[in-house]
Amino acid sequence: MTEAKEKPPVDSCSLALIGSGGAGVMTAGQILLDAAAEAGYFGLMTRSTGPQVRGGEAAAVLRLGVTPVGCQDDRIDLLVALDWGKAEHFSDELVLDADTVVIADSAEGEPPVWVTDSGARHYAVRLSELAGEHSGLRANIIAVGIVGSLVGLDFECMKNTIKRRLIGKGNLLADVIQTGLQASISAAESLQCAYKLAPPQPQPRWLLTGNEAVGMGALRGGVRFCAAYPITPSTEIQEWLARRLPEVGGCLVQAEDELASINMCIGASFGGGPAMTATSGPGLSLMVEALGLAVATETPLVVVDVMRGGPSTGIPTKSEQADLAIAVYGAHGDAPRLVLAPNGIGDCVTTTQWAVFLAEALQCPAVVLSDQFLGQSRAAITPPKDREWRAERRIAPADISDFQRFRDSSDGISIMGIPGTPGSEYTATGLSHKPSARPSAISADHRLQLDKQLRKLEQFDYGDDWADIEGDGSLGLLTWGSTTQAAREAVARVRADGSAVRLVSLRLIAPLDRVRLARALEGIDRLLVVEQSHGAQFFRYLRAGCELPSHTRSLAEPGPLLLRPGRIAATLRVLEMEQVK
Amino acid sequence: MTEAKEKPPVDSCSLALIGSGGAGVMTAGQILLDAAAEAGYFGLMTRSTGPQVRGGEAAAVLRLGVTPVGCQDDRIDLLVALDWGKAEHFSDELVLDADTVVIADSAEGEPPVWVTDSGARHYAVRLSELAGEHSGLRANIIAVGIVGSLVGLDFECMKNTIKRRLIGKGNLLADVIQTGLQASISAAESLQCAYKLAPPQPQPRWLLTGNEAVGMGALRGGVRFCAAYPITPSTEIQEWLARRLPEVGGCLVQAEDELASINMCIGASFGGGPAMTATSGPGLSLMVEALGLAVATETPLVVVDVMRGGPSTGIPTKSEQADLAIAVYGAHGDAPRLVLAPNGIGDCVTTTQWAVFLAEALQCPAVVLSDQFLGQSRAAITPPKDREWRAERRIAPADISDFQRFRDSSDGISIMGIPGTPGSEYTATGLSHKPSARPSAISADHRLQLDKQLRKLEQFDYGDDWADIEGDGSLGLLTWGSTTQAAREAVARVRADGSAVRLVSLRLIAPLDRVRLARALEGIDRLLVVEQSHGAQFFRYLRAGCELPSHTRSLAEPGPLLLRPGRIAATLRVLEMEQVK
Amino acid sequence: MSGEHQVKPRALAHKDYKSSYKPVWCAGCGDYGVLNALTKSLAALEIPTEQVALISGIGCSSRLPAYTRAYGFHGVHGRALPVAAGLAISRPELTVIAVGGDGDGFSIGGNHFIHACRRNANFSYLVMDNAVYGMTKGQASPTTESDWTGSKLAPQGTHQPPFQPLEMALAAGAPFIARAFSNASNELAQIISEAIEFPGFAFVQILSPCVTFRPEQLNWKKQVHEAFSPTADKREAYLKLLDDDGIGTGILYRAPRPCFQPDTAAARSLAAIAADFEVPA
Amino acid sequence: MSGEHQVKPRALAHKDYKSSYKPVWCAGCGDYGVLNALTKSLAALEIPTEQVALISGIGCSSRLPAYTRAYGFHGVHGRALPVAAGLAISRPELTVIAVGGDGDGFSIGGNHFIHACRRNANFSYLVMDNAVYGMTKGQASPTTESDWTGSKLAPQGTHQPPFQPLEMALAAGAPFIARAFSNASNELAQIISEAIEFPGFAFVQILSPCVTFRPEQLNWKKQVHEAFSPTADKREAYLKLLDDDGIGTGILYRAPRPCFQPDTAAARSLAAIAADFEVPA
Ligand SMILES: Cc1ncc(C[n+]2csc(CCOP(=O)(O)OP(=O)(O)O)c2C)c(N)n1
Ligand SMILES: Cc1ncc(C[n+]2csc(CCOP(=O)(O)OP(=O)(O)O)c2C)c(N)n1
Ligand code: SF4
Ligand code: SF4
Ligand SMILES: [Mg+2]
Ligand SMILES: [Mg+2]
Repeated sequence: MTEAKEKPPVDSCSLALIGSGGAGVMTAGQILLDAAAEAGYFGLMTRSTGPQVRGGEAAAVLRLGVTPVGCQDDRIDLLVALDWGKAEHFSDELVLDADTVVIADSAEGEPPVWVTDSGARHYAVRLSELAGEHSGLRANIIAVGIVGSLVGLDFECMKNTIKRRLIGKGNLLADVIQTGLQASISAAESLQCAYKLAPPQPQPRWLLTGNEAVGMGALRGGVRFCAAYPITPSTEIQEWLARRLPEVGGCLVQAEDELASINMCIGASFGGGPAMTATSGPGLSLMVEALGLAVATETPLVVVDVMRGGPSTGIPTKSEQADLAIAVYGAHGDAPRLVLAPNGIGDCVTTTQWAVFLAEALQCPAVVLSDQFLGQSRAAITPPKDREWRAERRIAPADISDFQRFRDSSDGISIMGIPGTPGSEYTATGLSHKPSARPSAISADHRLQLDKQLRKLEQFDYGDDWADIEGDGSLGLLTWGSTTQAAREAVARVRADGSAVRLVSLRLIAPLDRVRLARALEGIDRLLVVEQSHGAQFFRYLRAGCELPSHTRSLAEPGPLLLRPGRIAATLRVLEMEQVK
Repeated sequence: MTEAKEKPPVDSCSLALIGSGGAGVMTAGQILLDAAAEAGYFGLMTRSTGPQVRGGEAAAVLRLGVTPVGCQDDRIDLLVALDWGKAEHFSDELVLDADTVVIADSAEGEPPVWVTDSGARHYAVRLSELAGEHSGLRANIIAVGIVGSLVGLDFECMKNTIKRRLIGKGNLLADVIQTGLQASISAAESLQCAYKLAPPQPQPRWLLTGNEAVGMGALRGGVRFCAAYPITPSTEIQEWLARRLPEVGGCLVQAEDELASINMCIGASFGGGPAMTATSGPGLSLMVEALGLAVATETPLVVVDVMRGGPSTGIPTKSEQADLAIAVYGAHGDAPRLVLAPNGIGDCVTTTQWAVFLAEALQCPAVVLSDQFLGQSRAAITPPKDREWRAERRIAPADISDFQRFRDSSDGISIMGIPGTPGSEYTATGLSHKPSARPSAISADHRLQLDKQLRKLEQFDYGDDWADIEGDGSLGLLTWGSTTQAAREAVARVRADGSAVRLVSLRLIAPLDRVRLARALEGIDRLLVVEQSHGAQFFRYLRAGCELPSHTRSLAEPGPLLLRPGRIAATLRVLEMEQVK
Repeated sequence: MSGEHQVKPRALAHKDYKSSYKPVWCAGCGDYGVLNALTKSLAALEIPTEQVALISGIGCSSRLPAYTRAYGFHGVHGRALPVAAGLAISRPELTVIAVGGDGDGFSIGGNHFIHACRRNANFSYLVMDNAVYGMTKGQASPTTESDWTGSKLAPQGTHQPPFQPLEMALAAGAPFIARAFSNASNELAQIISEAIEFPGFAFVQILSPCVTFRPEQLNWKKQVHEAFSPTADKREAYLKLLDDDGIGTGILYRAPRPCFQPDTAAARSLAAIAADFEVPA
Repeated sequence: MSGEHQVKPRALAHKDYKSSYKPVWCAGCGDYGVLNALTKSLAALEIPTEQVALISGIGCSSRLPAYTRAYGFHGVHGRALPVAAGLAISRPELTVIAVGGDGDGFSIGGNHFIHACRRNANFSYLVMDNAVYGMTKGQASPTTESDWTGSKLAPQGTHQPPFQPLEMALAAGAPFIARAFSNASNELAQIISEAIEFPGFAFVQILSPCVTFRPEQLNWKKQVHEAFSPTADKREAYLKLLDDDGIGTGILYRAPRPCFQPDTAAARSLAAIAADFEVPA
């Protein structure tokens, strides 16, 4: 015990709470995250459950830190099992080793083989017994107390968050919380555990999921209409917006299917109002015909795709980055569009806001590629700033003369007529058309519009937000979306070994900003392209559209296990050793 | 007159007949093509009409030749105007010059400016007057006689085909045809026209459109079920199959939409029978979710996409090659599939037959990319051979033991259980699954199936049909689909100038046979990639998946005007002059 | 989202609602009659062109919007209704009218049709029914008689009974259901006007002959007859439909119910909403 | 295309039709009752497992096929009916049964539903209706009551009247229409058997409580009541439905009509067909 207490405090620690459905591991995890945030830490919690709608095994995986936490670590420092139920389901997700501390309810008997084989140190603790001594308390709250005290969370913060989460939901009394927590802390005292966090640097924090963050970004950008059809793991965006849109004078319509939801958004946007829908892969597949319509009619529109494991129904509750190809190429014909990707939970706010702005400014659809990891993980983060981006469309004033809806201009952007405005009446059409919008099958007309639809996207100046670029050196890592978080940590580890590494994370996927990308890759002679897909979709997309350093390697893995920093760092180190031709 | 008659005969000539709706230019064109075929020539006829369903201006564009004719020429040798109606609509499609002979009804007055400006030689001929002298004949038949005699078609062949097409449809008498034709031929005698064809080499010929050819290929491959929803320009495939499938014990179902049609095909194929649907871009966009389902459930399926101008509704009656990206990449998640493309009308038979064979052998969907040009043009061709490809699936015998539907094997292909067979019952699912088909969210299971779905496609030996490779040299042209025809002619012209050129036309688009392609490109130091799309989709697809010679150029043009041999040849000649770095 | 632009009524004549584009329609197509009646109705209701939005899918009939001088959206096949719903719900002050064909509306668009009936957003829906796919050259549509062998895609007939648009609309919950004939211009204009003025989803099936692929429909001129007078009683409406010969005209059913209204809430600022995410310090 | 495999009837017990997979369903979910009744019915009808194909889309209910030992196809959301139609039309000797939920069948799959009723291919369709999207955690479905505020996606209710599955099926032309309750195992098995044996499209709405998101549906146990006895008279069926409380059970309508049969023709060889393309020499 004393031995452990003397170890230096850590900057971050990884916790997992597991148990059968109903054991309350998710609640415990949330309380720990809330308490850590209140104490001034950063943190991240991901949820892992079986295919059951209710019940089934569950794991709450947390990482708390003094500095921002963007991904889970390679391994678990501290595992708490409320029961061993079907814990083996998590054996490939939760990596344990000799440094792992395992705490299990003493009523539960021996840990399963994958736990003991790891060499982790195991403590049997009277979790349920202790809970029984405090009327109304359950073992999950005892676990909160023990874990909280082991990692050094402030007592008051724990008490407050438990109260906020639980009081009123049962007949739990504030006193019981106090005494139960105290008992847990005493129980923790006998445990050797070297994962006490360094003191926090209290700052304002937001606690939210990526799905909520997308909703917030949409509102900031100016979205006032959403039509959607439920689908895991995007439904929480829809649900958040259903509640919030009316508060800002907008509304959400639950559609009969995704064909309807995207076309409703097109209708609303044709009417002048920024519109968005949120879906996941199967829904996006159903939307590509309408995406092409939005391209051809130059109708602003945001489609958020919270990616899950594919193909087809795939793994609805797990993350993957394998919808990049359909986001970029989905729709028959030449149909260029914007594709953007947030690379962190806070960035879901920023990137969605930007997507709304860009879609409106460029009069075209923007696909935002979030994923299950970003969308359904909950994090304590530094509040993302409200950016200057507000939906602003080039629209016709009343009684404009010689209005031509699709007239070409130097930047390829035309003036849009909004129903209700006299003088700019026109009929938008998915047919090839003249600048006036009149249908035409003439080659020159067709070409003019295709040129304009592409040019307006390619000529626009996207500024510095097109990518996050960090560090310098001849070794490079190029990635996108949520994988950025693990990549950043991998890069930090390789840097800690003394190597210079540059990280480039693309926020603007399409159009590919070739010029800026070339500049960002200048001086890099070995490049690793990292992504979470089986088909190396990002790598191929880059190859198709730009020149990569000749010594470029692809690290592409499908889900459902997320790429972890250690794996990426190891690959980077191998690449560093490779001879450049 | 004598001057012209003394000119040497030509190997091919280009004709255009134009007139307002109802003037009968299409009938006249068909008769000329039929007669030429009967006389032993090769030929091609394309149709061009306005957006009207009936009526509106029309042009029949023909090319007749002693050797196979795959595309229209750069210019028109002989233009016949039954009237000048809205002929200027065809001014960008029909290129006239000083060598063009223009014949117009003398009742019609002066030709429009684009005709006179071209410097073409113009004859006013009493077409309608002559027709009036032969009861029941219309000016279009007089035009047939004049054109036929100018290009040297056999009198009997013309008479026979007119009879076959017209007798019984009105009250036209065989005698009238005889005398009318004779009068036309006399009228032709006074015209100077140097486009008499060299003698034909009579051989068996087929006369058909690419859409009919696709139908024939499907039957040969073994397709016995089709569900479809009408869409231009694919409907004729559906209509042909509706009539023919019952004759071979199969059937066609008209579905309520494309979501239904592809899923009906999946149902029929799950039941063991080779199934196909045919559509065009908008329909394909609606089908991508189900394509992914076919990938995940390993259900054989052929989807023929007869490409038209895009994006969105685009130009339904004109050709473009811009659905390549969605054919290859459409569907969320990693969903590899077969993509094939016929590169000529006869090849529509062959490639479709191959697609059925491959889909069945590899248990996956195959997308066949035809286009409006191939689909709706009618040609006289050498009959395409029946190939050895017959649908053959690896299926479970009755009472098989230890059946696992998705068990991996060295070639990645599993044994399929067919409903009705005892012992191989299983539930196919779009969820990630174990070899047994049981749903699973476990990483190893997911990965195994993704690996297998890709590997079975990449390891298969596609043999020599993956591409057509013609000629040798360090100058190369790489193309696909219908553009191959114009490319082949361009290559022939450049060769005639004394340059060695290699032509590679990919029939198997996906998976990309990197090894064979590298071999086919060996020794090429300048490569031109030619395609009919605005976004250079083929070029980008190639860049993404393989190494191209460092000096590679893209010639990519959108529709509706097709790339012509002259344009391609000119680009090739420029490329030949370029300095290779 | 609601209109910043003022409604400036200006007296327009019927022809002022037509654009200069020459329709691609065949001579004699019933859709000309619908265009006429619709513009008559708009003139009679004195709705300025800029306040009208005509939304369509794909088909001969779906070309109609561009032949007017109103705002129009000619979207993709089968999706006119969701586009119209999105517009009508977000811009309630506009006059939104969806138009299209029987294939567009009842075949590929069938799901949106039944859900639009149920949802009851405030717009009208005019279906030019010719019991055929005109634009794709003559295939059977849902309303085609089962024994029609004129289609190469179903050369032995459709093998299924025709779709009953009015009965489906009634079962699906549409509050305004009517049938009219394209040639009977004044009656049609009158019914269109009532549909436009009806608060909610108003569905009008318009018999509109396809002279090219269903020339026998020219007989409709002699056959159509008034059959319905509006009732708000569903039972009565069903009973009438059970005796329906498919070419009786009139307003079958009119039973106003509250239009679809999305959720409402007290206004909050974005800053207040963002504050929900803040961690108590 | 027709079956090369012989039907070998083997007497199987009810439980022999169940697979070894543990359902992902919540304890108490109504769908267990449907699985039970369906396997009972298959056993009673003595249909061998290999002759049965269960086709579904996506949802809790759509998981059912894998819990049986028959052939199954668990496709994508809303598309069970076309998959089933393709299979039933091409393999008429099989017993094809589509199963799924109210969201799958009436929301995203609504178009296929109405067209399946009309097409009348020979298969059955069992909809486990819980008036909610179970799998996606509790949103309103088409059959949800308009004032249900339990969904976060429509916190003030759906603002629209519920979809009436039986009425829609009747209007769309379904020849067999029934309603049953998942807990009434024997009655349900009996109705399923009648649906399977019915020659044509047989639609059964099965009230199947979602204990997790609609716990109040547990009351159905006390409330359901026999309401229908089969009629072949559409008028009578409509009149019954106009008085329907939504939880009356029984076979509402049974009016056999010829099943969908695709076109037929005299057999020709491929060579003869190819010869059509030949140019007379
Ligand atoms: C997704 C898609 N599928 C098919 C088509 C082809 N298509 C165009 S119009 C049409 C049917 C038109 O019929 P209807 O709606 O009755 O209109 P009409 O031409 O008879 O007025 C079809 C199938 C298409 N444009 N898009
Ligand atoms: C294209 C598509 N959209 C949405 C979803 C998400 N989704 C899965 S099941 C479901 C609804 C299920 O409801 P229901 O059919 O009533 O089945 P239940 O779970 O209630 O049995 C939805 C919307 C999906 N899988 N695919
Ligand atoms: S084809 Fe029929 S529906 Fe289309 S324009 Fe001609 S007459 Fe009208
Ligand atoms: S969520 Fe509802 S429908 Fe789904 S399994 Fe649970 S009880 Fe059944
Ligand atoms: Mg029609
Ligand atoms: Mg349900």
